[in-house]
Amino acid sequence: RLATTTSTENSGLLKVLIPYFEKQTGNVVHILSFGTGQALRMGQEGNVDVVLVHAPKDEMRFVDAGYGLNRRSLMFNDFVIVGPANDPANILGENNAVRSLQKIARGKHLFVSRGDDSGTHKKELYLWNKANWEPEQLWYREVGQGMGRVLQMANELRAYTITDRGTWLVMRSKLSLKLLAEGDAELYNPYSIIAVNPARYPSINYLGAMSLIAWLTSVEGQNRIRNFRLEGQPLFIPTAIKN
Amino acid sequence: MSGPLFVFHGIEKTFAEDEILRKVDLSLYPAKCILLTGKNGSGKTTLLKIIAGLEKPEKAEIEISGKLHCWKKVMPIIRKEIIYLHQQAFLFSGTVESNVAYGLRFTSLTREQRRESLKKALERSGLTDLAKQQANTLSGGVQQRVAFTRAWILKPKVLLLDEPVSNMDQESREKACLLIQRMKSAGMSIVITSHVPQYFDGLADVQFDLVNGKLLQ
Amino acid sequence: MSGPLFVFHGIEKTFAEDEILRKVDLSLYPAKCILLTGKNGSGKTTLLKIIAGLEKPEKAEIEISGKLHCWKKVMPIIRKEIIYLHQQAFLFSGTVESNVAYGLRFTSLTREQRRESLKKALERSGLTDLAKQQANTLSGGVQQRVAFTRAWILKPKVLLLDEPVSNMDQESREKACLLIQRMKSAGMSIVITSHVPQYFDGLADVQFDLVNGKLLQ
Amino acid sequence: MNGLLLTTQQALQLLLYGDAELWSIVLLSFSVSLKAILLTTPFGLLLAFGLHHGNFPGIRFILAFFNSLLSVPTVVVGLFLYVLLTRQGPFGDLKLLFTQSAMVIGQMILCFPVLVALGYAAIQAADRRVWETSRTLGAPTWYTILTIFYEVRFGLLAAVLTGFGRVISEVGISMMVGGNIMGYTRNITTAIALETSKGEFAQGIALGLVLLSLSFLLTAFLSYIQSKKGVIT
Amino acid sequence: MNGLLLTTQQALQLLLYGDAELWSIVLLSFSVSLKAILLTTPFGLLLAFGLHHGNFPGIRFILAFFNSLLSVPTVVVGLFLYVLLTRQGPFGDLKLLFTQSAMVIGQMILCFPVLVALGYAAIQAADRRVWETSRTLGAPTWYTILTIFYEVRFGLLAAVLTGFGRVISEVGISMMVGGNIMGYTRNITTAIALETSKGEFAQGIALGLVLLSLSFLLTAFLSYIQSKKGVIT
Ligand SMILES: Nc1ncnc2c1ncn2[C@@H]1O[C@H](COP(=O)(O)OP(=O)(O)OP(=O)(O)O)[C@@H](O)[C@H]1O
Ligand SMILES: Nc1ncnc2c1ncn2[C@@H]1O[C@H](COP(=O)(O)OP(=O)(O)OP(=O)(O)O)[C@@H](O)[C@H]1O
Ligand SMILES: [Mg+2]
Ligand SMILES: [Mg+2]
Repeated sequence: RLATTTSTENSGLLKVLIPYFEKQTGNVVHILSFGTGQALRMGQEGNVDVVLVHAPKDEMRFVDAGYGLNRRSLMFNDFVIVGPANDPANILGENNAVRSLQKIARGKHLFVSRGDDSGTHKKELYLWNKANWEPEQLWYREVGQGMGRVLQMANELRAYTITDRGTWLVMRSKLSLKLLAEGDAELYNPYSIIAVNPARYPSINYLGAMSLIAWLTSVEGQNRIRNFRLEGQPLFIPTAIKN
Repeated sequence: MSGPLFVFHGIEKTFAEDEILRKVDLSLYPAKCILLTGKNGSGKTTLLKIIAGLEKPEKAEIEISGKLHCWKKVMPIIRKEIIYLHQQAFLFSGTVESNVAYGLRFTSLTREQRRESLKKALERSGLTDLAKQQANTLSGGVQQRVAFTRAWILKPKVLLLDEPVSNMDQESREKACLLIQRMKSAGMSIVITSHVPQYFDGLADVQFDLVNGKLLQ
Repeated sequence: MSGPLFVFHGIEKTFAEDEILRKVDLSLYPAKCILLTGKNGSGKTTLLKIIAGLEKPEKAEIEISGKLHCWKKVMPIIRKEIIYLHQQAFLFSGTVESNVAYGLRFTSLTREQRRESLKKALERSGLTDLAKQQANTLSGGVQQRVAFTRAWILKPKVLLLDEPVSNMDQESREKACLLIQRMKSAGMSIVITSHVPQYFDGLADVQFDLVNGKLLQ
Repeated sequence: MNGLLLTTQQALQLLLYGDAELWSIVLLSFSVSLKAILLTTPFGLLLAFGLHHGNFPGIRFILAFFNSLLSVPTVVVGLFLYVLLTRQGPFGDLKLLFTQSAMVIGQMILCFPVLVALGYAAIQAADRRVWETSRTLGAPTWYTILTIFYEVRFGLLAAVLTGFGRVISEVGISMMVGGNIMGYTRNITTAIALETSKGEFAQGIALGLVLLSLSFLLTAFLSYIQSKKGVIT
Repeated sequence: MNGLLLTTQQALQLLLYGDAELWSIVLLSFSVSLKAILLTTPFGLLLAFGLHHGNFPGIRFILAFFNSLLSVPTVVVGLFLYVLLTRQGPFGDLKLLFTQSAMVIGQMILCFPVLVALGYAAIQAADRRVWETSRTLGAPTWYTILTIFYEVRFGLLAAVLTGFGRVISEVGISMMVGGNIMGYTRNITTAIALETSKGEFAQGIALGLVLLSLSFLLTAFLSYIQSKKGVIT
């Protein structure tokens, strides 16, 4: 059983990858998609065998506390800042994420935050922190929902938001938002896969978990990740095999 | 003798291909009492409910001051003058008092008059002691008395009583007859159904027997 | 004369500080009919319901073949022998037939016997034509006849009839009396309440008047 | 077993030290849902009454329809309303999306079928003589309707409480057209959904217990009032 | 207006060309929820009956409690069950988490208060003489109970349908203890939640319409059967 974040599931990547894995190894994978915190919690309590998430700090804590083993970084994609097409904060083409946020805040332009402790939310808070800005409720809307919904709300409210590229590509056609800022190293979004520690829960299917990790980090798995296309665009850059 | 209040012409009613009433005519005169008898299931209740506007006839016309009207059209107007008392008394949940007072709030009486009227009615029916009792704890005969009181207190032009005394003890029965007699004198038109016509011997001005959907004198 | 079936001793019942029954004693003999009279609200219905096990007395003992038992303990056993007929008849939703047959399925009769018994009972009560009619469309008197038939068809040892004929026409009333007479001869013990004792003049072996919570002969 | 005890303890502690933010969320929940149920009740019950007394053909189908509306997931109602209220939707100009008004409207849609279906069930159980007696004693139609409602008040209260339970516990509509915006449209259920997605199950259960206890107080209060006003059974 | 029309059209198309996957999801929904409601109904109605005829003190509070349980969000029930069923929870050894059985159990918990509260409302409306007449005619207790249930069958059917509506439309429990695993525990509502989170509103509404139409068929069928068995109003 694999617990993953909703955004990974929604990008459709796993639907493409898993059947190959299942065919080759004969293992059956059940995919459960939750928020990041909930996914890690499912692992912590031994209800799933392996987790796939993107929140490096929480992952470290998860492993350090002895809940997980074999954390392998798998791939990365990146975050982008999107906003209304007329771009009132004028951040189009900006390649410094912190400066973009400062511009939005200074103009008190509406900004929608996920506010759900997810990897994306943590990244956003980290950037606000770096930008030295304390968001105020007047223009900063904390909505506590998944990425797709946040994009829709930003679209309705004509607001800015930070999103992962995968969800953005999936949703783009339904939105009147525009991609405004990208390419900052700060916007790097690494995904890791972690097996749940079988020493804590003997019932864990550790072998199955390890074979999934092994396959995803193998040359074939990594190639398949690289070749995954969404709307004609590559989405994830595999990172397990250094070349 | 003054003319009739309402004359019902050609009442027809069929239940599931059973012709219960076949062109029944009935005149209601003020200060007159009609006694209606008939076998079980002959249609007495049905007839009274049609007159009271609670059941729809297949056909019926009503003559008022010489003019013929369609039942459906004129019923909403005249039903206010007609009160029907159910064969099996039904009391609203609440006290005896609230039941008896139910219809008074739709009259033009002032609050003071209503209170007075209620008090007098309870006294006359011997219900004063029970005024605050919940209606659903009353005995069968007392329920019937309450329902009877609730009806006559409104002094309608026409009062239709469906087996009004079937569960009353002898004393209440006699009291009821006395009350009916007084209402008659006051000009009300009264129709009573009963399987014991003897009770109303002195009261009734005319007795009809409902047989095969027809009224026989 | 054989001994009594059940003797009820010292029945006491109070409603809201109102002592309705004060140490009432009543003996039920086979093949005897008791007529119970009393004013409205005197407690006749309450007494019958206690005897039938449908209402809890404050105190009561039952003597069976010379032995005294507590009401509470012995009631579940003897209630099978006792049937109470409500003052205001209640029919289950369904046809006349299904109502009359209701109690038969709890007897030891075979299916064939039950059908036979049902058919005979409907005939005797003059309900054969109405067998398939829905009970809630019946007239008041016919409902009472159906409830009466539903009770006597079971031939209980004790039959408690609460105003059984109040809504029946004369013919049905006479039929009912005939039937009660026959049941009495067959050994049943019968208690009837009525406000018109004359109806049961030839039937009743003894008449009690319920006054102030006491039975007077 | 430890996990369960711990979680429950945490939940109860959160209950006791409930801070201002928590209580503003609770207030929002109740104000939105009470508005929704109070605004809908008269219409729902009147329609239920009309269906019963109208007695026209096809009534069985209308009832089945309202009954099956009870099976519609709240999020579908939310989606439907969203499509109507979105900028490019037919009512986009009203700018209702992500407001409390939108939540009230959505919850009104949600509890309407409950009131009709259960209101009908309560009203059909009334004795036919209630109507007849009331009319023949000269009561105008509206008073007769009130009388019938009073006679079956226990069933109607159950209908209203069920409708209230349905709207106060729903999350799909509040999420879709409210948006779970902190301090603005976040109510108990969307907050629970958020805590759950964070893996903060204790908080989720704690909020659930807050809701349960307040609803209990409300229900007990209503049934107490009712018992003051008359005998029930 | 175009957006709405388009979405509806898409939804209807999806309905018509429903593929195997869609129908397996639908079947799972109905099999889980029907199991839950059928297993719970006898207990819920019997408790409702017991509460009414037991007539013991404090009954008002028990009823208020069951009524307020209607306000508990489904996800809270899901969380609660999750805490029980998780590996280190008290029933972790049963390995029920993320199975259909867990969903059935959760939904049983969910519909139980509905059946008790609405069952009680229906039963208390029954004439006292039903019980008395049945007993005095010699019926054993169980048959008397059945007789009362039959007399108030319309109200009880409404209770069961409301309970069914509550479980088939819930998503919190199915998500928490079912896990929305494709082909295994994904049902209509978790599928709708998934589609919604992807922004595929058309699919979401389409699935909602599937659910609505099937529930309508079920309800209409039940009310048809009922009408065959006897007069209702
Ligand atoms: N809704 C109905 N459907 C079918 N038949 C009905 C309906 N209502 C009444 N009837 C029939 O109409 C006939 C007349 O009934 P009604 O109650 O008027 O008789 P009644 O003269 O009042 O008898 P009773 O003396 O027993 O009160 C009865 O045979 C009854 O079965
Ligand atoms: N649940 C109750 N609570 C309070 N008082 C009650 C209750 N049930 C009956 N009573 C009272 O008990 C008394 C006896 O009632 P019961 O029905 O036995 O009288 P009854 O002799 O059958 O009268 P009737 O001839 O009118 O049928 C009545 O005064 C009634 O008000
Ligand atoms: Mg009659
Ligand atoms: Mg009596």
